[in-house]
Amino acid sequence: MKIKVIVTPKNGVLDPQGKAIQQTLNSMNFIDVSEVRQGKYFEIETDLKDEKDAKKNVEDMCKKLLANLVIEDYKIL
Amino acid sequence: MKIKVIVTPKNGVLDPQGKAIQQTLNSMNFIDVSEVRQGKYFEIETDLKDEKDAKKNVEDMCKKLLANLVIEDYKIL
Amino acid sequence: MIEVNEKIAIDHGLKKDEYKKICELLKRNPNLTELGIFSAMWNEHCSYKSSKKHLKKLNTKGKKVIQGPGENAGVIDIGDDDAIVFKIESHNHPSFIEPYQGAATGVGGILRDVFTMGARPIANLNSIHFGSPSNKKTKSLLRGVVQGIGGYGNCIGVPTIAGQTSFDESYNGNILVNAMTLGLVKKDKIFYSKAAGLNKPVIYVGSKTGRDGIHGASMASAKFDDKIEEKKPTVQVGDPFTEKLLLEACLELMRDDSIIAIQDMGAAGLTSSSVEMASKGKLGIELHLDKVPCREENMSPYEIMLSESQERMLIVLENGKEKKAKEIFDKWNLDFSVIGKTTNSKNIELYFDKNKVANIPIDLLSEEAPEYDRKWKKSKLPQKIKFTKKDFKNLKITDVLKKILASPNVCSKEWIWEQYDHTVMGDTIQKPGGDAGVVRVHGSEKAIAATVDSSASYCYAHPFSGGKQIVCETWRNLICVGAEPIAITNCLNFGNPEKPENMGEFVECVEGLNEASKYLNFPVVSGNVSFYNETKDKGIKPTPTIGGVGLIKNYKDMITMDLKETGNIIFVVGKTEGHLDQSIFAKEVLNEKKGPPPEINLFNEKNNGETVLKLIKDKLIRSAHDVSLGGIMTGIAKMCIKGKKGINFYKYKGLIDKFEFFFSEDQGRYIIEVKKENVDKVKKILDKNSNHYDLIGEVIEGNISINDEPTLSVDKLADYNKDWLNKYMVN
Amino acid sequence: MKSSVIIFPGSNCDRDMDVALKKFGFKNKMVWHNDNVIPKSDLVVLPGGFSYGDYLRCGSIAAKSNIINSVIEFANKGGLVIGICNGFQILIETGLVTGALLRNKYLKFICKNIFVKANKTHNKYFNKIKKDILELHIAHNDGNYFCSKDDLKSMQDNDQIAIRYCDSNGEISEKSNPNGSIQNIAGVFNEKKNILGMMPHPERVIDNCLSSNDGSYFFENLLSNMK
Ligand SMILES: Nc1ncnc2c1ncn2[C@@H]1O[C@H](COP(=O)(O)OP(=O)(O)O)[C@@H](O)[C@H]1O
Ligand SMILES: [Mg+2]
Repeated sequence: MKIKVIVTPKNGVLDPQGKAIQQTLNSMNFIDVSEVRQGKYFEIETDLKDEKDAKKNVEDMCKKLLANLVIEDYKIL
Repeated sequence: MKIKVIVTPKNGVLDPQGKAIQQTLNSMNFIDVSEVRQGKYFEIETDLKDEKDAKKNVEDMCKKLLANLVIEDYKIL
Repeated sequence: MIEVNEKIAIDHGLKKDEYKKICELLKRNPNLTELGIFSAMWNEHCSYKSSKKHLKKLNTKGKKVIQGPGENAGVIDIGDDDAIVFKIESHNHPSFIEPYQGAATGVGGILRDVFTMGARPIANLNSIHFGSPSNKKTKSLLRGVVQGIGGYGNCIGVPTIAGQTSFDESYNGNILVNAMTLGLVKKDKIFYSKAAGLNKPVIYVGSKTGRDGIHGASMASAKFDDKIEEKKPTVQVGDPFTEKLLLEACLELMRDDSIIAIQDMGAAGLTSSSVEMASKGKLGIELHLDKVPCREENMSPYEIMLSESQERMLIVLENGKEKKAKEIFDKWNLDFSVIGKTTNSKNIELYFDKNKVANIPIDLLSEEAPEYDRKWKKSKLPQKIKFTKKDFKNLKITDVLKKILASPNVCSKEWIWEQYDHTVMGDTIQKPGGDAGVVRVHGSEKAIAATVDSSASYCYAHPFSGGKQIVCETWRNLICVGAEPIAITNCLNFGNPEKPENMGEFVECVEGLNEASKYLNFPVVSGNVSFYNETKDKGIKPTPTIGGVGLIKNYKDMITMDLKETGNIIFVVGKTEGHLDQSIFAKEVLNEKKGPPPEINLFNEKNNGETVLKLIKDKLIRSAHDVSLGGIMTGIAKMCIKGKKGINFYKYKGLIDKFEFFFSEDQGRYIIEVKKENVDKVKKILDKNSNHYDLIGEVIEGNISINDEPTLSVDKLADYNKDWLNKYMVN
Repeated sequence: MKSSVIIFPGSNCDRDMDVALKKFGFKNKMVWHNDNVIPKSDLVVLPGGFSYGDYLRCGSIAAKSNIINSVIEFANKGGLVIGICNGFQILIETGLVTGALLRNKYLKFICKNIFVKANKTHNKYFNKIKKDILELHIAHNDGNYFCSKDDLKSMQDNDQIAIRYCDSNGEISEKSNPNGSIQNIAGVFNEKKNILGMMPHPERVIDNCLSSNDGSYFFENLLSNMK
């Protein structure tokens, strides 16, 4: 089973990559772009068969490794 | 309006990060994880009012900047 | 499996005749896997079929040469049982398609070539060439390439100590990315790729095999056309982290004598590595492809043999050493698999699921590979341009200098090399920005200097002179830091060898570089040829890149180019004749692109270089810089900028016009800074050795002052010099 | 004085640190990340490099390695722990020091000499160094220090800001900030100030023939405090 996760910088945490992308997009004439935030996306293939189990397990991975909760939030899709 | 995009390594393209994360998860006793692929996630805030326009615009951004189509695919959520 | 026919062979990049020859040699039609193997091995990139004839003539011998061309890299002796392993390699085509990964895997590949031989890499260099700055693609290609080179080298922890960057519209559709690595090894611990002994286990180590880069080697030798998009998915992705593990694991295994032969899997992956090891050992080899660790499902023998996945090595091991070797690779978390053995069949025999899937006599792949004597056209020396006073009438030296310092090919490349870790390993004593990078030989008094140079416009104007010139410039750059030049490596980037003009450029450049190499006793120990650098039938300017290596016996004797102290006297050693044709002044300021390149007088070149080196060793020189692009004025300005000092030029007394004096690019010249009290001593030595010299000025604070022109502040010049690239990359 | 340098897969300044520590008189041992115990030491160093290729987040995977538990234990007992560059990132990921290290402001790897002003109060790392402004060297992609306002305030109140980027005259300003770090922060202490995390590499500037010699003051001072 494949579980998908998104990790994003917390509100208020500086996001230099997002900011640079926004500026570049603006300079490329995408002038309507007012903000970009960049995060990470993971696809985790697990051998577990039960979706609830699998998601719980992935939540655990997020807390322990995939996200740094000081600066990031995660969301399991 | 906020448009969300996911950019992932193309199938078959080596994903060294995903590989390292998978190995680490395994060594942390998440033994049921058989593969991890890592991608990028973007939230793009645009001033456009029409969703269709906005998505079309973001698609253009993906092609021109956000994704490297040689090795990555993108998906607008 | 698909039945092989002529059309399929042609799709694999083989010529009709070549396919016919394969069938005749095999006495049957090859199957698809076999065809793939032939196409990879007979490809220009692996077989050197167009260049071999000419490369044979190269001067490759010398007292300090331990290993010349023919191995993974060249090796030179630097005394005390130490040796330096080095080589340069191109990754041009992949970098144009995907600049970050192309450049990164280029660095990864050359690093492997060096540590395969048992050497720990101690320095990286790069020579990168882009299209015109106004070309749409240039900026993003430059950014991607620089980040790729940095991304790989920084991560693996090898300092990038020098390089070269140029812009020319002939690279618009074909950028050049040449990467060079130097490694340090003990003389008796060098490893080679020649297999020996029967029934020795053949081991696969490193990353798993995927479908990356299948046909990369043929791509590297195919000209770009509109179909380029289709070829894109073959780009490989580099994993510098795994390479770092592979480096440490290999060096650990090399501490004892388990390894008989070792070869990295570079272009044409498992095919060329296995064939080369067997061929050198005059042995056969048997591989079981189902034992190859694969990353993707259902990979066919064809794909496994042709994959160019990175960070992999093939090793022939002593019997009985498998267990210990495996422990090392396990420790570093790398794949390890015994995939075959050496045999006495003299064939490469491949098995997959117990079926024999290929069987080719090794000779057919190596010795019998085609070798061509391509038609080539001799070039003519262009007519010299007659510049007159009128041409310079409205020019001011100060304006010209500003323009040249801020021109793309002369401006400071700090924006680039600040993104390269140039200090990791703690031994960098001269960072990028000088004439050559210098690293100490760890734990000793010795230091190694290295530089890369090329000069496409000189080579384009007259390949033979250009070829000579570039070897001499490399030589000078080493001397300027106080190093004794030892040997060179070369990366020959050219257009289509099937075109007589391009082939002629190649032949004559090689002749030129060979002549200089012989005269200066500066042998070629390794190298690489990159042909087919052309897009839509337009080739690049001929661009042989020379990487030079020199030795400084005591690192404390190294010097730099920044001016040191007020009151010192500036000499130019070597004669200024006023040759402006092909100079940056002629091109950028007078918009004159014709004419011959400056001549090389090898006698003067050697004599001037040797005397300057002696003066440095005698501690009579405070700073030195060779006169190159932009002539004396540009050279001095760079020395001023780096030293935050100025110069007061003496009233100019020569016969030639001052623009010719200041901006001509006559060869074999050095600018040196000498303490007043040593001026007579230096003059005496120069006189005794019959070196021509001029005293041209004196070091002062903060300004460049020329008699009849307004003075220029060095701080301002520094900004002009630095700003162009910064601004170009930001906007 | 005994020191230990931990080697993670992908560390690449481990040897440089070993050389520096020995040069200034430490008896240094190299410790493999998979080991469970640190040999008896007065100082533990997490060196620079790209542990696990900087994949996921810099330092995040190394922070899960076997040896880290003993590093934490050692630190909690008051042992001196230094994390340089990637080592600093690892300290952050283990939570031994506060904050985060984000991608450099201009998204470029930066390798150059910089100047820092050190906090000399109540710590063994910089206290007796005579020079006010040190010329050190940075080489990193992700050194843009960030923390919450509250954390910043409490660190300031407790003198936990170890070094800040400045210019050659000691001026701390936006212009002398190479990577966008909040308050020009280049290094921080934990509360007890036995742990130091910093981006600059003192081990690369320990000889006049290198780009600076100011790293020598750092090691000499540290050693003098340990005797
Ligand atoms: N791509 C690069 N990588 C590293 N260093 C570079 C690069 N390009 C230029 N440099 C450095 O910039 C300086 C100027 O280069 P160049 O103009 O070619 O010097 P020179 O004329 O003395 O040969 C050299 O010190 C060189 O090492
Ligand atoms: Mg030079």
